[in-house]
Amino acid sequence: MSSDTTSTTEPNPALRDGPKVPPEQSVLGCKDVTKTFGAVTAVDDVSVGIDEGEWISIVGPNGAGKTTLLNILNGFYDPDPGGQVYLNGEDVTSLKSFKRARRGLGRTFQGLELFESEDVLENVMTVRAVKDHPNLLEALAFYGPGRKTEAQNMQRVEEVLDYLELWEYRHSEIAGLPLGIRRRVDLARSLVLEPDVLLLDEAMSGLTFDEKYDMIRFITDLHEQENLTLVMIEHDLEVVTDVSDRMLVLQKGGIIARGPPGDVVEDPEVRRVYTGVD
Amino acid sequence: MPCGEYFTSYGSRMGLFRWRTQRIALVLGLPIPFLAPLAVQGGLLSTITQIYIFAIAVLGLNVILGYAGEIVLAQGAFMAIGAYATSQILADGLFGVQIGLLPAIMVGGVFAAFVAIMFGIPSFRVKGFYIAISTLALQFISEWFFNNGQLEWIHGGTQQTIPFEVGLVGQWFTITGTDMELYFISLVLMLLFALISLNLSRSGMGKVFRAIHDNDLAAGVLGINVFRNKLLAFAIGGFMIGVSGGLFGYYIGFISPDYFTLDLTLQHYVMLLFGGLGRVWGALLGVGIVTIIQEFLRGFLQSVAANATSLEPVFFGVIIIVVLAVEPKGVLAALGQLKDYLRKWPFAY
Amino acid sequence: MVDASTFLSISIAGIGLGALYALVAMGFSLIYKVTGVLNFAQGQLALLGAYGVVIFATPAVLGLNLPAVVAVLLTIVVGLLLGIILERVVFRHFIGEPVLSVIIVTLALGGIISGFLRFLVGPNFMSYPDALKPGWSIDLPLGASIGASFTLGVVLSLVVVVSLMLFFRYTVTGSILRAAAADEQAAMVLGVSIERTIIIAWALSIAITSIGGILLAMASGGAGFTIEAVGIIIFAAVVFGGLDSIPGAFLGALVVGLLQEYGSFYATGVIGPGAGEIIPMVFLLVVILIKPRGLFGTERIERI
Amino acid sequence: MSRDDTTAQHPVVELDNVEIVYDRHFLAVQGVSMEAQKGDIVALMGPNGAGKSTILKMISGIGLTERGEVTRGSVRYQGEDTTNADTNTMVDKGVTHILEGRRTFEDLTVEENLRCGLYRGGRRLSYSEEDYELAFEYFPQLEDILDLKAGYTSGGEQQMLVIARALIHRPELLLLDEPSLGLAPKLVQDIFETLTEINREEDITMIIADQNAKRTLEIADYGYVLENGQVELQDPAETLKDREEIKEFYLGTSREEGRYTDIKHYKIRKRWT
Amino acid sequence: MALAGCLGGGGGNGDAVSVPGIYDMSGATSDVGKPTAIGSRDAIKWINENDELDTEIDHEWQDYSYEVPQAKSAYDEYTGGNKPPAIIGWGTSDTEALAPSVARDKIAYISASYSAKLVTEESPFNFFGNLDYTSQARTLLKWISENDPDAKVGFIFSNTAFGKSPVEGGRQYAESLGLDLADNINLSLTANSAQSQLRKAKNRDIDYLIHQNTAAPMQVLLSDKQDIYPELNVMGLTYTVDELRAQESPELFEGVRYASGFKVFNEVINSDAAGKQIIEDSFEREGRSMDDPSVANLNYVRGVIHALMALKGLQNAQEVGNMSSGPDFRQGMFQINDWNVRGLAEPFTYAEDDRRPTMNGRVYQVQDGAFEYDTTIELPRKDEWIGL
Repeated sequence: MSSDTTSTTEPNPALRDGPKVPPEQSVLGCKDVTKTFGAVTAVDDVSVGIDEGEWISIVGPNGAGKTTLLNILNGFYDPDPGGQVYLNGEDVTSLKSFKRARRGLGRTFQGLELFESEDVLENVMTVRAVKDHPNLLEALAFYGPGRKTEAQNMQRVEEVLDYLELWEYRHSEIAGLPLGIRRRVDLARSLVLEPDVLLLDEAMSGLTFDEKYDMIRFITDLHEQENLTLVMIEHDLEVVTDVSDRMLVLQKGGIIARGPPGDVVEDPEVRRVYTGVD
Repeated sequence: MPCGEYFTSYGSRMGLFRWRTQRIALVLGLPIPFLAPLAVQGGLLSTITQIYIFAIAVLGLNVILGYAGEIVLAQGAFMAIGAYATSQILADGLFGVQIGLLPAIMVGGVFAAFVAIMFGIPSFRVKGFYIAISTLALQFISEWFFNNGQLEWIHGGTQQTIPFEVGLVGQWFTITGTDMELYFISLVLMLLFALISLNLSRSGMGKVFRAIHDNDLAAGVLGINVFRNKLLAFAIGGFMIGVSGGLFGYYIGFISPDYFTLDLTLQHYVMLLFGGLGRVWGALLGVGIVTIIQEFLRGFLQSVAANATSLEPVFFGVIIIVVLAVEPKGVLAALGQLKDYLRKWPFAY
Repeated sequence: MVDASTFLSISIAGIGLGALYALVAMGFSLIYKVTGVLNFAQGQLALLGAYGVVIFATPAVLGLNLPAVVAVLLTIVVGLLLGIILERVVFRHFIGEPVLSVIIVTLALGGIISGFLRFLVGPNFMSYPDALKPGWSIDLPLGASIGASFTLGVVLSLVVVVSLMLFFRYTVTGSILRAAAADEQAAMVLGVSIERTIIIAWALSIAITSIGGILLAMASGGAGFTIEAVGIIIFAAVVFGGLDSIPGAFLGALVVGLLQEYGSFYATGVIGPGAGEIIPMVFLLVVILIKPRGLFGTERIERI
Repeated sequence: MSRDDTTAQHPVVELDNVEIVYDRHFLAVQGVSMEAQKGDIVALMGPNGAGKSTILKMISGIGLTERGEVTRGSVRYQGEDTTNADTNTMVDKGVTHILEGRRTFEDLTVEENLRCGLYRGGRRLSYSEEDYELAFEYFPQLEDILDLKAGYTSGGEQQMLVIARALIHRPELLLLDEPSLGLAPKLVQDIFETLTEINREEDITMIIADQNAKRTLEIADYGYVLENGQVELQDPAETLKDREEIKEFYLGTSREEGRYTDIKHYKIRKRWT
Repeated sequence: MALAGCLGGGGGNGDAVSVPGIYDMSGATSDVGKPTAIGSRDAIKWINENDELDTEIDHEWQDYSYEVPQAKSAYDEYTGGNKPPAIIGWGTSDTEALAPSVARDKIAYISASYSAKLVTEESPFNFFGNLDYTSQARTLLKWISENDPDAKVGFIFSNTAFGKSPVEGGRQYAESLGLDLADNINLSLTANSAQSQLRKAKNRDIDYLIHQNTAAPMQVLLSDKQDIYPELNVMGLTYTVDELRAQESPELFEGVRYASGFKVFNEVINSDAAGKQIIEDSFEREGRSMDDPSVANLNYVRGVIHALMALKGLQNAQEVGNMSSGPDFRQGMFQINDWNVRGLAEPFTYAEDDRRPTMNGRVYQVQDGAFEYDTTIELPRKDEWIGL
């Protein structure tokens, strides 16, 4: 990345304002959220508001609380009392993660968390199966309606697999696939739920340039065609500055800067704690 | 599976019998258990009936353990609950109405399912080992409960005789509990639950169960109500185990808490693991093979020394450990691997 | 019914019994802490200790008639050896396997041990030699007294809990054992022999458990297959204390011992016979529902 | 180049046409030959799954625990054949492997973590802070957090701890798997600087497999590029840095700013709605 | 082999009469089940060798390890083809599980489960050869009221059907005798310690504790008794003590009183009973030692009695009809009147409406590890006690 522009020495106060959109009205947001694990404060009084159709990147050193923040947003962790989480303008703090997922909050995983014992198709079908709340009686008898939904689901899943260029891998066991494909399966899995907001947790970490390029291509398309709101944790600053509308920098659980990527990376404070001299 | 054959639609992929060989095997194989009583009788018929009865319980265990991945050590307790409920309903009727054997057994299963759900509740917060020991505690509490005379107003007596003469449904189709009747009732119920298990495993619900088994954390974030589905697995599994208990009670004609001990749980684990966790055919195969091994082993040990039969658990313990060390997916998977190996031979990889 | 003297003697019986449970419970926690194995065969290992003495000290089984002290020591040595054999033959193959497999392997192991003992010794209760039936007891105020095997149990379990705590906190080997438990590969690349740590853990655990089994047998005058049940009772203790905490197992066992004695003395009239055995089980369920981590257990943060 | 010709009779590590198979059927590495000379830093580069980690794991022997096996060719350490030797043997010979993913012992304090590094020096019961001197020399920050549980420290601290723990071990050959993964750019720079320093001062040979090819090549003496389990390129680091394909695929320096902004939407497919 | 046996069905050769056995040689109760089974098998062999019956008794048997499913399939094996007239079974678990089946199939079932419930109309084909459990307790209670009428008595038992069976009837009888009764105490079959139980006994000033349980908890009780309440007198029903236990730990069992309807082993050997011949011949034939209490104990006598009951039933059945018919066998049993089982037991009498073999209880006391006969208590044969 280039650094030929002379950086300002003063921290830019515009990057230290609160959330751009009030969390209560945002498509996804949180207000005064803190999360402690025993003696450690992983997320420290963070408020975020994300506008519809935005592409936000979260950066910060390891252990800064990025994944924890994501986990709070999607309900995997409950925030400490006092904090609120909003989805589509509604307070969803007390809603379990599976309910938030059904309300249109998708997510990929840093560690992939694929269902290892299934093949690609089953992985995606499984998540899709949730969409129409499997009915016990239909499941036990496995007749008429059950089979029909099964076939419809299959069609949707095929479309997603096709779009992500996973068709040829659909019967492959997860364990033997290269990382790039596995990351795509993870993405496919979150897409079949047809989310409005997608959280990407280091979806490109460990990928080669080509694989990253493909991944960004898919995501950019989704973003532009479907007006999908994106929240992305990413270490590759190059990617962040190239694709995202805004970025947040987390440090020790708190937001130290937020704003347009170009401005943020030039901020001296951000350089000091994160980017370093480059 | 022949190589080069691919499924053209997901529907056929989800079919019960996907390959022509499987269909042929079904047509040829299904009549065998129905015709078997023509050829065998007495002790062997009784043993096969037992295989069917235990197969239902093992299929139930398969739902909880194989599909949802929760270690439940209360087979005995669930069977006892099913058996006592069945016995009470046969004796006093349900709200005073005689509903007959099969409905009574089903209601017994519902009781077991209810208790299974109660003991599934801790899975809201904990998993694995904790479910294992809380259900182990259930096993001990159940033995104490059914032995406790002061609680007779709940369970209706520590020891109960179940009359052999009873209507199958309501007062109709009266049977007298002969070997043959028991054989066919058990066979039909076993086939029914096998079919249900197979359906469950290939439907969306089965996928959900497997997802929870594989990675419950991710499943929750991806929209799966993990807790509810775990409870559902407990309920379905508990129901099947309870039904097996009710049927077992009727088969013996008498129930007592000491039939439903921890040993039963261990035996069912051996069967399920031997056949292969999460596979219906494996579970059935496991029950059959293990029972047959057991019979031969006992005969063999008896001929060695009078007290050598106490070595039986030693043999089964060794079998479990070897199976888990060599092929944790059970006999069925081992056969599959062998087939794979033969197909690829002589190329190693 | 509640008078001070009876209450005191029941409390002492509870603590004495709890101390015996504590040895078996600490054997469990030790193994879990180091190897991650949840051992469902603790009861049978205790049984092995209890019958070991019978096998070596009474002529009934193998025709041996060794002095009691030698028999006890030999039993403990056999426990140590068994630890090594178990690692070599069984648990080595299950490193990194899912919890389910390991739990079932230990269940199977329990079956093997008790089946083998039944074959070797028969199902009978076997009296201990007189040397292992110490008649002395220590008189306490209010007319209470504590018997020999309980006294030994209290002393030994205290010694074990303190020395294990010091061992894990302050020695290199102790740190290594914990490290190997946390991350086998990372420990291996530091030159740690995982096999050796597992052997050490199993040998120590079985030796401690054997002592527990021997004392349990001494408390009832001889070995019976009923000792197996201790394997279940200690679950209440270790869950309450926190699975991987050795002092937790110790305290938990004392609590369970007390609950059992109070239960069988005061509660049988209320909730029926067998209250003493059932109350620890109910206690276990309550702990799992309310505080599954137990008193001192390590909190595992779930991550995705 | 820090090659010392008088002691370089044998390379520290030498792989000769090595083939590695995992789980008896998965061919991970085929026909790789490479070597690391005494005192060098060798960089292993290549995409994920190319076999970088596998090679390190088979050198240190830890791969055996994952059912990996060298099925053809040979691995030599200091001239000795160590093909398929287990980790204990390799550690005794002076090889320390820093595994991918900052594998601290989370429940142990920082000090207890460091203590585990003392293991190789004989199974000692007593120890003092002097034993940790070498660690504090390079990572003075650790001294302030000795009593903190390793799981509660930051990612950078954890990476330092892991390297420090290995240093106490006094290795002759240090294998590093992805030391920069998931670290802030600033920390990556610090860590790589410290590694260079250690390499110089302590004369420890290093093989580094890292995604961050740019940084790795900066400190390396020699580099190998792996692809699909085979060596595609190998050269002294200086030479490699200038090669076009390296620039294109690993260093990202051949094109200018905005590699990802101009992504053409050339494969738009029908979408569900 | 069991399966091979299954295939053969329950037949046997043409002129032999089949009386199969279902024994526990290796299960939870095998400590007493095994000598009993050996006794029965020895005696049937002796009966066949000495031509006591016109035809051979075909005695197939299986070890069911005290597990009900195995008992059931053993039963189905023996009854799948031609139904035998009688089966010799063993204990609570098989007897009670099979009681409905034998009633349906009309096969007499001789076993050592002495629950008073088994002589009610609900299980018309069950027979045993001892005082029922309750009457064993009554024997001991009557002994107390005759020898120590002011004493306080308590029951201790395991919380199982087996343990509880004598309690209700026993308590009623104790009240009618005017004995001072304490609350019941529980001691689990799997107890490791009886300390709190003994403290209760001590708190309640119990002088005599009547114990219905198996031998292992008895041993636990007696062992703790020495520490906590040595003055207590412990009395045991039939499965709490035998020669093996008494001989192994004489000091524990010293003074324990025991009640039974048949004689202990040494008593038979030292008498001139006709049944002694069976035991002596069998021990000689099998090369067993009379000094080995693991077989040579009262349980062996119990087994011999079962075989003799079967023989007597067959002989009588032949008189009333067909030897190989279950109902005829049952009728045959009712021909038995005042029969002293070749000197092995108190006189047995079976009647259609009262299948209690005897109401005479022999009281023994353990002294120096041996059973010393004390006295015989005669109980009234009250109809209302049937099933209580």
